[in-house]
Amino acid sequence: MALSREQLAQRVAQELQDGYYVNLGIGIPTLVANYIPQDMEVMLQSENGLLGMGQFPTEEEIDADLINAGKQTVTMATGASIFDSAESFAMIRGGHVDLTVLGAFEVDVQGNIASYMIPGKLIKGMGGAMDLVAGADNIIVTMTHASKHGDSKLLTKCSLPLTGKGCIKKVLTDLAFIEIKGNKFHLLERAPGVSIEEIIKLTNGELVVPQHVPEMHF
Amino acid sequence: MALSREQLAQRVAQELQDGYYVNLGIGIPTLVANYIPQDMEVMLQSENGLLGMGQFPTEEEIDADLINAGKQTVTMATGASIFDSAESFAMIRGGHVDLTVLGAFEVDVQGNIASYMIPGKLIKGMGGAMDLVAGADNIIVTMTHASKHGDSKLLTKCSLPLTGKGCIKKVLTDLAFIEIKGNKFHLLERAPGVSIEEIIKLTNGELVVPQHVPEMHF
Amino acid sequence: MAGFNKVVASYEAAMAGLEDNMTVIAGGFGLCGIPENLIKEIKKKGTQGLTIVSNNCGTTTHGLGILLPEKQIKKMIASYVGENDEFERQMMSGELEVELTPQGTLAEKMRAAGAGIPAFFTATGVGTPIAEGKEIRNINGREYVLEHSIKGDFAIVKAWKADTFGNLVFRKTARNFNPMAATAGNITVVEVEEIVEPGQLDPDEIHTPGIYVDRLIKGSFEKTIEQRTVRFTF
Amino acid sequence: MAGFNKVVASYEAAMAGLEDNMTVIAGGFGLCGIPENLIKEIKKKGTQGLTIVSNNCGTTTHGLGILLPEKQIKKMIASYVGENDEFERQMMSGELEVELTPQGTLAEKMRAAGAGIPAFFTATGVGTPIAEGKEIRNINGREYVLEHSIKGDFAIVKAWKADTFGNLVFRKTARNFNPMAATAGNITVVEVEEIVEPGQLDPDEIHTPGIYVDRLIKGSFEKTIEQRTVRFTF
Repeated sequence: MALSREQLAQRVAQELQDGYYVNLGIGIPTLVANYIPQDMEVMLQSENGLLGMGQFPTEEEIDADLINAGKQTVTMATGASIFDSAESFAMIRGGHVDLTVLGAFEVDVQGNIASYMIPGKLIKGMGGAMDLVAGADNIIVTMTHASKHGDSKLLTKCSLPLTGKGCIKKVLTDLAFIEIKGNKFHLLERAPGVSIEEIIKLTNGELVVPQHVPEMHF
Repeated sequence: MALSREQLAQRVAQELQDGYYVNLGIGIPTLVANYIPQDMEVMLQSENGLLGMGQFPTEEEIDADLINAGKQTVTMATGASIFDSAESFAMIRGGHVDLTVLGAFEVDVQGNIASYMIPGKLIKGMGGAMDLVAGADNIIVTMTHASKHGDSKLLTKCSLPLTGKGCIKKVLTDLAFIEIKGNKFHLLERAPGVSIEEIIKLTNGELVVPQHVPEMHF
Repeated sequence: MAGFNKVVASYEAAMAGLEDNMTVIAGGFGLCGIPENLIKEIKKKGTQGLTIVSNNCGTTTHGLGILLPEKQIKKMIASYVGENDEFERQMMSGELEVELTPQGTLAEKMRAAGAGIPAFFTATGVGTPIAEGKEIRNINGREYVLEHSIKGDFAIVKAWKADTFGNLVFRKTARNFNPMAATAGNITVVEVEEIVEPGQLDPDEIHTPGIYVDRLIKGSFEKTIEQRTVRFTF
Repeated sequence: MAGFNKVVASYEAAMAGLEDNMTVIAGGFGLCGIPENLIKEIKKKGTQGLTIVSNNCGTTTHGLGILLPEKQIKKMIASYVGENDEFERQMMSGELEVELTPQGTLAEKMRAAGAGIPAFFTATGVGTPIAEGKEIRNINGREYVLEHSIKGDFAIVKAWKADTFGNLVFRKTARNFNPMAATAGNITVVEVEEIVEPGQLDPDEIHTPGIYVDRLIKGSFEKTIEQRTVRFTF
């Protein structure tokens, strides 16, 4: 069974470590915040200028001056700090964030990522994504393995305009957890009940499959 | 009579305008603060991170955490702000300071200034002076017209390592107020009782002397 | 004696001198911390052919988006298009020129303009369309792209509190691009929720020193929320 | 679970890992806002061959100057030499390598290192010995010199208050180079006058977010004044 959005978030959360400063992109990455292990402290960086993002506010707590990078109303966690956008991206570009999780349209075997526009169809804009992928050593891309039409999003070469070049090392899809190295995809784990054949079929770039591919645990 | 240090400061103060943000270098320039006209508001920028430098403290007010760029204990004026060194020089380099006053060893007809070292003899370091002369449009250099040995400090070409290239337009010495343009010194004013002949004699670069050279007023 | 009093009497006075084809740098992220009344004043003035530099272009009904219907914006320099259909439509149809710029690079370009740094190298955007036509340089084994600063004829800024000298304090994430924008305008105009007397702000807590501020006005603000998300309490 | 608690138990622990020939970036201006106890710890450790990056080198008896007699400093990157005779002597005699750097360029080099900007253009120093051997470029009709960032193996910082997460607040002009230094160290060590619990500092008033800070220690400080100037009151 393909992972649900919630399961994607849960699996990413297993990559967290105590004391990590983490930037979570819009969409599925945001959900990771719900699965931070109880015995762990993690601080969330929101690139609009907040380190220590808290949970959503109650109706009474809502404050138009306090939003996250997804423009959602949020709160501040204990020990939070506020700063301007230049400082926020100094933090990101300077490599101070321990883990970045973000979505994508496509990823390829060279670690390239495309996520901000589909020419002629859709222009989202890169927001902070180009800075995040250029600034972080430790990035996890989360996305569906293939499009609704069954086209793989894991490619030999990205077809869309790039967000970053050679910067992605880990991809979590609804079917598999994959590492990128040596210009190849390497299958690390598969979603529970998903066959290796299905993953191979939906991966459009060289995929190295080890003898044993464990199922993800939740 | 050559101007005293106090008179130099007084004459510079006549160049101030209401609402000016001003950076005063160490030495004579610092004294300018004592002659700000009563009907005028001027804010002093100290490049170690203070805008709105106040007067010296009383014994009770002395605070080791509050000094100026000359490392002297100071106070803050009403409406002062504190910032870090990067912000301070962003302000300076970005051209936000209205007037900069600083000392020099030599100035030449091209507007070059030398002020931070005498090879083999003295190394003061440039401190913030290179940033100040590169960042300000409006600079007044104050210095004695000639050395104790009678050697002119106003030259055809600076002999010492430069602090800045082509950036000085106004020089106030103990003998004269001089403008630099078109690769020439232009005599604007002379110190009370100082003859034009004496100024010419002690100026070692082309000096344009208009028919009437007014005496400075205090 | 005006001294350092930056307070102006009206929004007309605040935006006086804004002319067609000028460049305006605006603070704000989404609709958070936007100089909403200064934007309304630009709409009212009907200034045309503007180049606007701002992280996003508001929504179709709020913020900079209100300048779209009358085509007051010729060119938009922004990092994000999403959630504004009219912006996306004008961009796709070519009616509006858009220079997409990574968010961090945009913030740094504004800061650089204010700080007298004409250009800087960054890894952001290397190998992407953003770097096309720009200088790429290998420094210590990594590729970087050269980006230039962006200065505005005007900068429009929203702060929380100010003293009359223009010393500014921002509140929570409404700070965002505002401090950089404040440094990058030839004329910097700031609207705030409260103006106090000089000396009432702690010098250590001032986010933007008044030296960057030319005009100051007290406004009242809608503060529209784009994504009202709440948690359920039991 | 250590989480974000950055507090270490001793100055030995604070400077653990400092080795010969490393680069150390230090906050402070004159003797104001210097990490005086961290410097004393370096003296005590006897670490040799250091490259120190700091606006000045203290005095002969205080601050970084105390590392001079035992020749612990191999190279000094600073803007100012004045008021430290031993520093000037070692520099003139060639015993100590000194890279004089304009104060604003020095601050910007530290900031750039922390901000992932490997190099930037500045007008400061064009046409002077500082620019020799460096790239000069004409941008929009003016000449600029390309300057590179400076990163430290360690950064040593003095702040006023911190919470245990390493969020820092500085006091008055003791701020100076400290916030930039804090961002530029592979290991950033901060000493403060007071440590409070997370949540006790206003998030809007934090000068340096804890993400930059690796180790934190509470010290007591001499705060030597170099130029005690007072006004006479009648």
